[in-house]
Amino acid sequence: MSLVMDILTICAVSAGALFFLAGTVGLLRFPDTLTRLHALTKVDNLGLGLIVLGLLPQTSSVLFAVKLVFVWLLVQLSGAVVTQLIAGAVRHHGADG
Amino acid sequence: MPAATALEATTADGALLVRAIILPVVGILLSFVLGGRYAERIAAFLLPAGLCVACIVFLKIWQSETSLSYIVGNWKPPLGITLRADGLSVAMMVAMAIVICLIGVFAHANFDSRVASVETRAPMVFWVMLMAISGAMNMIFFGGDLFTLYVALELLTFAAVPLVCLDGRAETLQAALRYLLFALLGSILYLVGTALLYGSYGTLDIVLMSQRVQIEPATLAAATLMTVGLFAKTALFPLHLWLPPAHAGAPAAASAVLSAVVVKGSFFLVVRLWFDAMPGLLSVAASQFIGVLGASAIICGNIVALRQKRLKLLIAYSTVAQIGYLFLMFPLAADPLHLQYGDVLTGGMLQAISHATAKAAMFMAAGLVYAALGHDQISELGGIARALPMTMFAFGLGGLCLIGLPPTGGFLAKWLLLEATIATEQWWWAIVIVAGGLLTSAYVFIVLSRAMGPPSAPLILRAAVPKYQEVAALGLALLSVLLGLVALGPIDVLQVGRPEAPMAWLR
Amino acid sequence: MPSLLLGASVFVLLTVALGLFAILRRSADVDRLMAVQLLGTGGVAILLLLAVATETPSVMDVAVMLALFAAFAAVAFVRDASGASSEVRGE
Amino acid sequence: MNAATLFGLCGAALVGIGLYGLITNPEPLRKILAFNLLGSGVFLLFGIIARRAAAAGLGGDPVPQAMVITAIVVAFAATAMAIALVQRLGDETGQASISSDSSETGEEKS
Amino acid sequence: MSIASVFDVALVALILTIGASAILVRTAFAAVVMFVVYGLLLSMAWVRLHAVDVALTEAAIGGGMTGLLLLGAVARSRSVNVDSVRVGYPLRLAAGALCALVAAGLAVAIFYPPAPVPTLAPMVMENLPPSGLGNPVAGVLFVFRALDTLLEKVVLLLALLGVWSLAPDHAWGGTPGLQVYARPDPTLIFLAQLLPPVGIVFGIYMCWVGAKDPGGAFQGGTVLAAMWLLVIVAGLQKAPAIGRLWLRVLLVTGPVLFLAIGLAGWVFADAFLAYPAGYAKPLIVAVEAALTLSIAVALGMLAAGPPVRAQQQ
Repeated sequence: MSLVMDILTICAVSAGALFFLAGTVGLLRFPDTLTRLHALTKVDNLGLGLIVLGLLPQTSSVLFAVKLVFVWLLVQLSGAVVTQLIAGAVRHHGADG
Repeated sequence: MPAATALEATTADGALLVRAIILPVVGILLSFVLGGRYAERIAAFLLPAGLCVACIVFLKIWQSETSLSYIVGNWKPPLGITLRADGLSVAMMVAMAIVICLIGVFAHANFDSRVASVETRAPMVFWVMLMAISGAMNMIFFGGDLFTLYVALELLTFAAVPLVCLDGRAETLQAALRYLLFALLGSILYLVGTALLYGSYGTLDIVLMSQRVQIEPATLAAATLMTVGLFAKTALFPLHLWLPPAHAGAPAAASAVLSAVVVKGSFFLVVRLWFDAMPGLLSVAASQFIGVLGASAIICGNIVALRQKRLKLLIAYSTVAQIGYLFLMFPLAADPLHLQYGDVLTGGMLQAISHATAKAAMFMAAGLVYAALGHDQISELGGIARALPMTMFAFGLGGLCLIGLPPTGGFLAKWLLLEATIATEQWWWAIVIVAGGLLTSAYVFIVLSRAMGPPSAPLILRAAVPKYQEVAALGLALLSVLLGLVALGPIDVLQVGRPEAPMAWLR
Repeated sequence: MPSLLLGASVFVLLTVALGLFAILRRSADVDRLMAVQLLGTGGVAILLLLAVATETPSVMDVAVMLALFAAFAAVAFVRDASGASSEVRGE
Repeated sequence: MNAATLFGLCGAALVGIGLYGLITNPEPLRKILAFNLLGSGVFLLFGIIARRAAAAGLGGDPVPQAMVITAIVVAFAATAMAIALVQRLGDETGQASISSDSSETGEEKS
Repeated sequence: MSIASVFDVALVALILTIGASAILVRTAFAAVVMFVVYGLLLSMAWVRLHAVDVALTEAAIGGGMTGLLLLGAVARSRSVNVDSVRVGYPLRLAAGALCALVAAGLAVAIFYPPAPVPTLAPMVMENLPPSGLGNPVAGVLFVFRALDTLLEKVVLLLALLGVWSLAPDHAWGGTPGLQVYARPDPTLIFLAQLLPPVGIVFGIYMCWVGAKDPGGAFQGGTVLAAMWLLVIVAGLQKAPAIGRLWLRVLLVTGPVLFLAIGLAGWVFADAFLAYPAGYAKPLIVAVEAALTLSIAVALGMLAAGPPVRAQQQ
C-alpha cells in the first residue's frame, strides 16, 4: 500500500515540478504579456496542484492534509485575482504597464 | 554560573527603578486614550513625579553608597533582564529629569494643549514625545541588558525625530529625514554588535558580559560597530552632519530637548559599553583615535560656530563642539599607566550634565529672541539685551559654562579633564581643551556684544515674551553655574558602583 | 522519500530562479509583477515540500502566510496604475 | 561548511550590500530600501547565532530568535516613519516644482 | 554535498543576487519589486535556519507589509520624480571598499565561533514548563524578556504618532491618505470580500497557536492588519479617522493589559512582570490576544500613513 502511495507521490511531484519548468519556459519564450500571463496561471494551477496532490499521501495527519489543500485553494484564489488585475492593467495601459 | 549572578538580587529600593520607567509609559498610554487636550496635564503631573522618583533614587544611592538593582519578573540574567542604577546613572537621571521639567515649563507657552477646543497636532505630539524621551532616557540609564538598551535607543529615536519637523516646513522635514537615516544606521550597527556579542558570550547582561569578555576578533568587531553606530547617534565629528540642521530647525523647546537630553543617551551607552560591559578592552590606540575625533569636533565645531550668521545654528554647532569634550575622556581614562579612571569619568559626566543645562538654557534664550524679533540673525541683535535682559543674562551664563569659567559646572568638568591630561602626561589634549575654551569665548562674546550694542533701527518686539519662559531659561542657566559647587557635595555619588580600577589592566 | 522531496524543492527553486532572472531582465513593470507572482507560487511549493520532507507541520503556516501576502504586490501595483489614469478618490 | 556558516556569510554580505546602498544611493526611498536590506542581513546574523547554538532538542536558541522578531517589528515601524517623511517632503517640495517633473514620468517607465 | 546543502547554496546565491540588484537596479519600482521577491526568499532562509517563528514574521512583515509600504511610496513618488544624481565614482569606490571591509570583518567574526558555543536553549527549556507555554520563543518574548516586548509596543505607538505628526495641521484627527481605487474594480472587490474572512481566521489561529507552536501576536496581528488594509484599498470600508476614540482604545488595549498584568505581578508574584504560579498561561494568552488586536490596528495605521483630510463632521 505504501509503495503505491510512494509511486503516486513520485509521479505527481515530478509532474508538478515539470509544470514549473514548463511555466518558466513559457514565461521566457512567449511573445507578449498576456500569453506569458497564461503560462503563469499554468504554474499556479497545475504545478502547485500536482505537488500538493503528491504530498497528500505523505502527510501524517488529517489536519496536515486539510492545510495542504487549503494552501492550494488560497493560491488559486489569489493567483486568479492577480492575473485578472494584471490583465486589466495591461488592457488599460498597454504592455508597458 | 559566575558567583556574582548568584549574589545579585533585587535590592530593597529596586522597585523605584521600575517606577521611573513605568511612569512615562503610563503617561503615553493615557494621552492616547484621553486625547491630546489632556496630554499636557498628564505630562505636568508625571514629569515632576519622575523627578521626585529620580531624587529619591539619588538620595538612596548617595546615602547607602551602593547601587540598586531590580530583577524584572524574577528572572535572573542571562535569561532575564536586570535594571541597575549606579552613581553614573542616578546623576544623569536627576540632571535629565530637572532639565526635562524646566523645558516642560518653557514649552507651555508654545504647546498649550488647552487653548483649542479639540485635540491639536503639535501639543499632542510634543508632550507625548517629551514623556517618551524621559522614559527612554531612564531606560538607557538603568538598562542592564544590551538588547533592552537597543529597544530604549529606538524609543529615543522615534520620540526625537518627529520633534525636529514639528512645524512641517520643507527644510525641517529634510533635516528630520537625514536625522532619521543617521539614527537608524546607528541603531542597526549597534544591533550587529549585540548579535556578535551574544554569539560569543551567550548573554547580553552587562555585568555577566564584563566577567566573560575577552579580546578576540568577534568581540572587537562588535565593539567597533556598536561604537561607530553610537557615534552616529551622538553626532561625533565626522558623523555630525545631521545635527546642526535638525537642532537649529526645531522649535526652541524641542531644540533644547534634542541638544541637552537626546544626544546624551547614546553617549551614555558608549560609556556603559566601554567602561562597564567591556572594561579594559579599549586599546590605547583606539582611545587615542576617539580622542582625535573628539578634538576635531571641538576645533571644527567651534570654528564653524564662529562663522554662523544665525543664533540657533551657532548654538547647534557649539553642541557639536561640546560633544567633542565628552569623548576626550576616553584617551584620558584608558591610560594604562595612571589609573585616573574615576576622576576622568566624573569629569566626563559633569561635562554632559553641565552641557545639558547650559545648552538647554541657551536654546531657550535663542527661542525667546526669535519670538521677540521674528528672526535670529546675529548681526541684527542690537538692543535685545535691553529688551530681554533676563533672557540674555541666561544666554551669557550658559555661555560662561560652555567656555568653562569658574565656578560653573563646565569649569569643574574641564578642570577634571585638564588635571587628567597632566596626570597621564597627555599634554596635547590640554591644548585642545584650552583652545576650545578660547574659541567658545570668542563666539559667546560676539553674540553678547551684538546684543548689548545699540540697535541699528528702533527695536520693535513682535511679541511679548512670557516671564515664566525667561525664568525657566534663567533657572537652567543658574543651575549650570551652580553645578560647579557640587564639588563640595554630592560629587562622590558618581563613583558608586564603580570598580576600584579597570580590571583588564590587572589581568 | 524525504530526499526526493528535497530534490524536487531544489528543482523548483532552480526553475523559479531561472524564470525570475528572465522576467526581471525585461523592463516592463507588468513582467516584474509576474516575477513576484511566480516566486510566490514557487515559494509556496518549496515550503510545502520542505514541510513534508522535514516533517515540520509549522512550516506549512509559513506557506499559508506567503499565499496570503502574494496577492498584495499586485494589489498595490494596480492601485498605482488606476491612480495614475484617473483621479484618486478624495484627493 | 555547515548551513549556519553559509547563511552567516550571506548575512555578512547582505550587511555590506545594504550599507553600500545606504551610502551611495541619493534617493531617499532607495536609502530606506537599503536600510531594510541591511537590517535583514543583521537579522540573519542573529539567526545563524541561534542556529549554531541549537541544544536541548530545539532547532535553535530561542533567545536570539525572539530578539529578531522584536527587531523586525521595530524596523517596520522605522520604515513606515521614514516613508511618511519622504512623502511629506515630496508634497512640500513637489508643490514648488510641479512643472519640471511632468516630463520625466513617462521616461522612467520605459 | 547533500541535497539540503545544494538547496541552501542555491538559496543563498539567489538571495544575494536579488539583494544586490535591489540596490543596483536603475528604477525605484524595479528595486521595490526586487525587495518584495527578496522578502519571500528570506522567509525560506529562516525556515532553513529552523526559526519558523521568524520565518512567519519575515513573510508577513519583511516581505508583505514593508513591500506594500514601499510599493505605495514608489507609486506616489513617480509623479514627483526625484532627480537621481548619482554619487561620484571615487566616492562609490571608497564606499564599496568600506562596505567590503565591514562584510569581511563580520564574515571573519562568524567564521570562527567560540569553542563551546554558548546557548541559553537548555535554560529556556528548563524554565519554560511553569509558564505552561510550549513555544520557547513565546516564552522568551512574554516571560523572560517581557520588558523588551512591552517597551517595543510603546515603540510602535510612538512610531505611529510620529507618522501622524507629519499631517498638516488642519488634517489632524482626520482620515489617513491611504490611496483607494478610483473606480470600484469587481475583481479586487471579489478578492477583498473573499480573502479577509480566510485571513482573519488564520490570524486568530496564529495568535492562538502561538502558545505552543510557532506563531503569536506579531504574526497574527500582521495578518489582520493586512486584511484590514485590503478591505480599505478595495474601497469596501473607509480608513478610520485618527481621532476616533475606539481606534485609540484599541491601540492601547494590548499594552495596557500587558502593563496591568505586569503590575499585578508586583502584588501577586512579588516582581514586576512576573506571573503568579499556575496562572501564567491564561494570563499570557490574554495578553497575546489583546496585543494581536493592538498590533493589527497599529501596523494597519502605520501603513495607511498620516492623515490628509479633515474629518467630516
